[in-house]
Amino acid sequence: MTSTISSEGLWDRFRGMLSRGPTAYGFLGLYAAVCSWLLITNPRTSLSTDVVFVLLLLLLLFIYRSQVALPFRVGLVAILLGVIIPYFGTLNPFYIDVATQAGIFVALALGLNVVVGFAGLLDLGFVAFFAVGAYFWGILSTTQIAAFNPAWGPVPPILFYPFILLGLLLGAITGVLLGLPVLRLRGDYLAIVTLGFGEVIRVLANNLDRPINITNGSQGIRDIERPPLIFTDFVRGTLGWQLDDQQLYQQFFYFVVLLIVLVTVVIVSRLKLSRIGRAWEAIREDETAAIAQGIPLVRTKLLAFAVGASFAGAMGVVFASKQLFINPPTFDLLRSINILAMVILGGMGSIPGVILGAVLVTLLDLQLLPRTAAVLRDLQKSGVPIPEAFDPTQYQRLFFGLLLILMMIFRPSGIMPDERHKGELSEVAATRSRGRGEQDQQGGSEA
Amino acid sequence: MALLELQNVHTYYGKIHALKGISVTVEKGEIVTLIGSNGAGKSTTLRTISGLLAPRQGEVSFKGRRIDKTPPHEIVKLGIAQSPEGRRIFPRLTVLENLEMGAYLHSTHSATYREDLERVFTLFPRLRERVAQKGGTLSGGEQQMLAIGRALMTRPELLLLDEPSMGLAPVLVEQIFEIVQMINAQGVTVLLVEQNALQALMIAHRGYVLQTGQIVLTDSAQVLRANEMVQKAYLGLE
Amino acid sequence: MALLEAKNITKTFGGLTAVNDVTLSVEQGRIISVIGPNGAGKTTFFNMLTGIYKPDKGTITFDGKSIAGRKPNDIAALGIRRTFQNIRLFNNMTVLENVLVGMHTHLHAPFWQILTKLGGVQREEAEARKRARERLAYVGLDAQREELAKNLPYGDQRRLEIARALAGEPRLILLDEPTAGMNPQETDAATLLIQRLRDELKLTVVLIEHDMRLVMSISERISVLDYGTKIAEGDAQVIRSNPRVIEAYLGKGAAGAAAGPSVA
Amino acid sequence: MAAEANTQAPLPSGQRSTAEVLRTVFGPVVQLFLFIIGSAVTLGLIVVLLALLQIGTRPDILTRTLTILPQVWIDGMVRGFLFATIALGYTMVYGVLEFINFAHGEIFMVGGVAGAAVGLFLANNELLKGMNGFFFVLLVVGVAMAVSGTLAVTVERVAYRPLRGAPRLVPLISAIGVSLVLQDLVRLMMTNSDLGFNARFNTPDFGKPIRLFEMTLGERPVPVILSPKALIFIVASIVMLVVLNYLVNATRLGKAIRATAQDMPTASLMGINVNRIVAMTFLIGGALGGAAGALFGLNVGTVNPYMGFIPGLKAFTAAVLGGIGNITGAMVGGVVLGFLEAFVASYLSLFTDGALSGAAYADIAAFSILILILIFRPSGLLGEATTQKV
Repeated sequence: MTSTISSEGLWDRFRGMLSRGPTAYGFLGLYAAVCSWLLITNPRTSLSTDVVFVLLLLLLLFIYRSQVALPFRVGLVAILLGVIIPYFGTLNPFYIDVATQAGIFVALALGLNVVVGFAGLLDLGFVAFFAVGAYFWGILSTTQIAAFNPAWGPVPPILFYPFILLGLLLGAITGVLLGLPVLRLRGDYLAIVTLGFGEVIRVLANNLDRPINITNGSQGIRDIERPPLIFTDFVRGTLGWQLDDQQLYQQFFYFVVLLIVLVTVVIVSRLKLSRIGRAWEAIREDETAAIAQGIPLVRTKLLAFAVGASFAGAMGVVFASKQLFINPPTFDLLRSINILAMVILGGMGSIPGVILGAVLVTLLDLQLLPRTAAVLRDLQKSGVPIPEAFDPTQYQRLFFGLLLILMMIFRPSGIMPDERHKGELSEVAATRSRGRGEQDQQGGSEA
Repeated sequence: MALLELQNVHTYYGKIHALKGISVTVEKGEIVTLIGSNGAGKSTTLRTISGLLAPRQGEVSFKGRRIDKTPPHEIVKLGIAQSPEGRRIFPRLTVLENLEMGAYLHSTHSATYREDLERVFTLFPRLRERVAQKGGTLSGGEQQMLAIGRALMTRPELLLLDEPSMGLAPVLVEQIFEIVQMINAQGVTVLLVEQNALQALMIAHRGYVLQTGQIVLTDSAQVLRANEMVQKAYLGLE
Repeated sequence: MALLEAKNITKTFGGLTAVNDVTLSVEQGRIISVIGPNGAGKTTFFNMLTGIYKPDKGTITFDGKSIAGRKPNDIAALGIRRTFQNIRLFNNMTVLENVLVGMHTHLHAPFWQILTKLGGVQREEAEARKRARERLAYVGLDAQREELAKNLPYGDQRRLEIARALAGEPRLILLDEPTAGMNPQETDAATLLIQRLRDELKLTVVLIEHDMRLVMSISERISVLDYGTKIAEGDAQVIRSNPRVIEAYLGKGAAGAAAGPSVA
Repeated sequence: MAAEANTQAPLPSGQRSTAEVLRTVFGPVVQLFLFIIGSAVTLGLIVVLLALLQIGTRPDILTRTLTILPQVWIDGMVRGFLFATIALGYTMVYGVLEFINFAHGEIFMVGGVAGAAVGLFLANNELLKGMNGFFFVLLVVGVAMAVSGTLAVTVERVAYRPLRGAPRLVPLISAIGVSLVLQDLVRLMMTNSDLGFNARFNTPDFGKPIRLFEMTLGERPVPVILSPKALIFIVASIVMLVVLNYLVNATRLGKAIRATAQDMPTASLMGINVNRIVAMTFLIGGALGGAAGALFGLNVGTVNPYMGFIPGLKAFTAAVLGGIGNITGAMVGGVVLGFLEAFVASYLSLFTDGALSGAAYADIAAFSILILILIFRPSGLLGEATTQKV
């Protein structure tokens, strides 16, 4: 007993040293320097590089949690995200792609977090808004546009930038259109209806090649335009970096995504602390009491839907342009659940938590599973009895499913929970194995 | 040996320490009342006895048998019935079906079932008038009668009554307390939790006063009625 | 003219008439009580006043405007606020935030201001916090403002519900069993608070209550509901001696003693 | 008071007469048949009307509409009973725990796979050829019920029971997790066995399709065919529905289930072991889902690990359509939805002259119905309107 207490004390003191005072500056600086040096001197894709890359991302978390001066923290993060990772990206394109993907999902997860975490509306079809944005740019920037009028040609690629805003708007409109009819529904009904909506969008994408070919059906849309790079001359000429187009585009999308993520974080955290955020929270807590305070239920929920969906719509445009190719299976239910898993893993309602969740799930998807698959293949070769057909990259459902179940049972509030949700969900443990309904039932009929 | 005995019982709701070492005894044939303000732990005590909550520490025994780890449906079989707080009628079952649920452990074909039913209808003639009505459509007073009747259908030796007068019109409160006395006269031991301390102490033999999860006073009902602190805090007498 | 006027309102739920042709008018600055046995339709009546149910028949006017069938949030915005029989706080929000939510209809900073933190939004927010703390201080909860609502003791939760209702700067406040589950001491404190609401804040109060001591001591007028119908109306004296009320509600023993503690 | 009591009708006894039992058991079945006939007739009239509207531009449309109508009816019945049997599982669990057992579609799928495994085993051991068809169906359905029932109980124990009392979304998310895990676990097992991803459902020869009658429309006679497998499906479903109705409405277990559904802690105060009742509910719902899966596989001919998802979703829609928590409602909802889908699937292509694929838009139709129902009649066709208590 006593030993654990003193070791805890030691651990706390150790953590304190790393997060406060001069030791913290030294620790964070050294950590950043070592990781960066390791990455840049050894950029080959390998297990060790994976580890260093993850450690570098973890550093961001440490910086967030530390209590050193704000300018130092901001500066360090800016160097890491703005210089180290992009530079490393020119040496090894794989990792910057991982970072870009992670960024896309961070924005999506933050959007879903507004709906699920803030307003408490479980949306299982969130990817539909992402699809709408992606198809929007996909159709209008390619020859698919001829479906509407044979005389029309694709929009000029430079319009990519305003189209991000249009995607935002379109996402919001779609969110409102879906929300209008269904937001009167109770929580679990809403979940199923949104799931149905997600499926409907996918089925439409799959079938709207007839009678007029709008989405090109299951073939998907190819050769989606990327915006012209306006800074090519600057990079190649002034800076003298000899990067090919592919590398330039990677850098470009990395920074676009980073920018959108930053804007998203600012917007989401301001909303959270405003009268709107409080209204969402009140609705999540008790709809009847909220409406009795004069909060218009449907309008407030619609706003959550619209805000959440708008991020997805904007990211859809970026995603389509980055991938060059989209097809219906990209936007299936699994993707929605993927994003939901990010929100839940990180902690519903908690902005840093959701960012962490999104990064972790993306890493799991893009790094951990393939890496495990490689390890398993090696084991199979050396004669360990693992079923031939078992390839972890093929069993994402299994892993996400397990993740969801285990999180719900053992840590329903997520890794970095929002204080509120923590309270709400810690009651799970308390009421476990006893009958339900202690709080929610009343007898009597004051009819 | 006491019929029911609680020794140093500690019960928690999650992290909240609701009962902080409560010891209560109830002898056969008594009416014992627990009084105290909201949140003092009165209902928690009853729920701990009936098994809806498990004590983290301490012992509950009934007729000499430990029951603190027994699930509620087993405790009912031993002869403890509870009329829960808020009455908790099955709203979509009829009055008769609600009573049948009370007799779940006994066969509805047996003669004793008919006797039990007759006893309930004699105590509560109103229920006989409403046998076919859905529980949810009864008035508050009728629901309370049904809740007590349903508990009696389990043929209890000990009846736990949780706030039977809550939210009832004054006229009904009197009736309910009279009936509790009648039930007791028929040989059923009663442990009564009441907000309406005055009425409860009028019919009880003994009482316990709870404050924030602890028993601060226990004595015969008569003595408690005369106690200055009780008068001031719970009886509204100045 | 009366501040609130409910005329001949009726509500049925699938064949069961919960409120039957009830008329009630409340003048500015009064404390009015609605009493009656459980299931008599009192809460249903409140729910119609606050827009949760739409009356099947009848009219409700508040301050000259018809409100029957309007949405609860619109009615709240007009200046009718309420508390609930089973306390309904935002349990996982702090005490202060609960009151801030109560102010929702008085905060108007537009969306773009919230996103940009430009314009008057920060001033409005600071002002709201100040006012919220005043409300909390009024009911005596300012010290607990950072606690989660669910961690408050029962009596404080009831007071917080009142503070939240006050935050909407209502003209009429409806209290649904404000002293349910309170011991006599707490009840006395609550009685005092209700009187202060009227005397100091010039509020009009309608309450549903079972505690006859409270009802008889502070209400200027009492309406008695039984089986959804209004069976009597008048001041405490009239109600106490009304044979129908005695039969349906008070009981012979309690009627005489309703002024003081009842001894059966 | 005493005098009042004496004027009462004779003391009601706890026993029900046989007639009463028969009424509670078969009443819903009769109601179900009324809905079947109602949907068939209504939808039939609608398509005929639509055909008449188009007759000016396409003279053969009425004949073509009428030609396929009986077949669409049969298809509607099969789909309807499919949804109904799965929907029962949703509705029972919802009734007791008030939560959507999202994984129920996978329980259905497991039943189908278990059935296919039995078929494969019999075929591998040369037992299938001479086997009596009736016995085969009994065996396959029995195994599927046992496997799916056990699985459902296990899932409840592992993934739902620890979450009882948590906010509503918590068990729902856990259920989504279970659903994903089951899909991939079964895939893993299937691809590593002789079944393969798309497993054939081996059956003995059930004989030729039954020619119900022939219609003479235009020049040539059109036979109306009912495949024996579809017939098995319909008959087996009806038997299951009747048995379930008896179980829930006329037995002590059913009474306990209803009480547990309404108020769990209070039910335990009546001496009901609520954990056992919840497990029983999952067992019954799971077994029904498993049976539906086996019958479905048998009818369609193949099974795969993802086949439960869409029918599961539709069945949920059916449960909501009928009024979730209401057993008769689930059956009615299933049948109505089945008919609707069959009509959309068959007639959409016909009326749009092939421009829109009926099969794809049947899904959209189902979800649109779900949304419409929830908006305009949230308590479903047979659900009781529940007013919120404040």
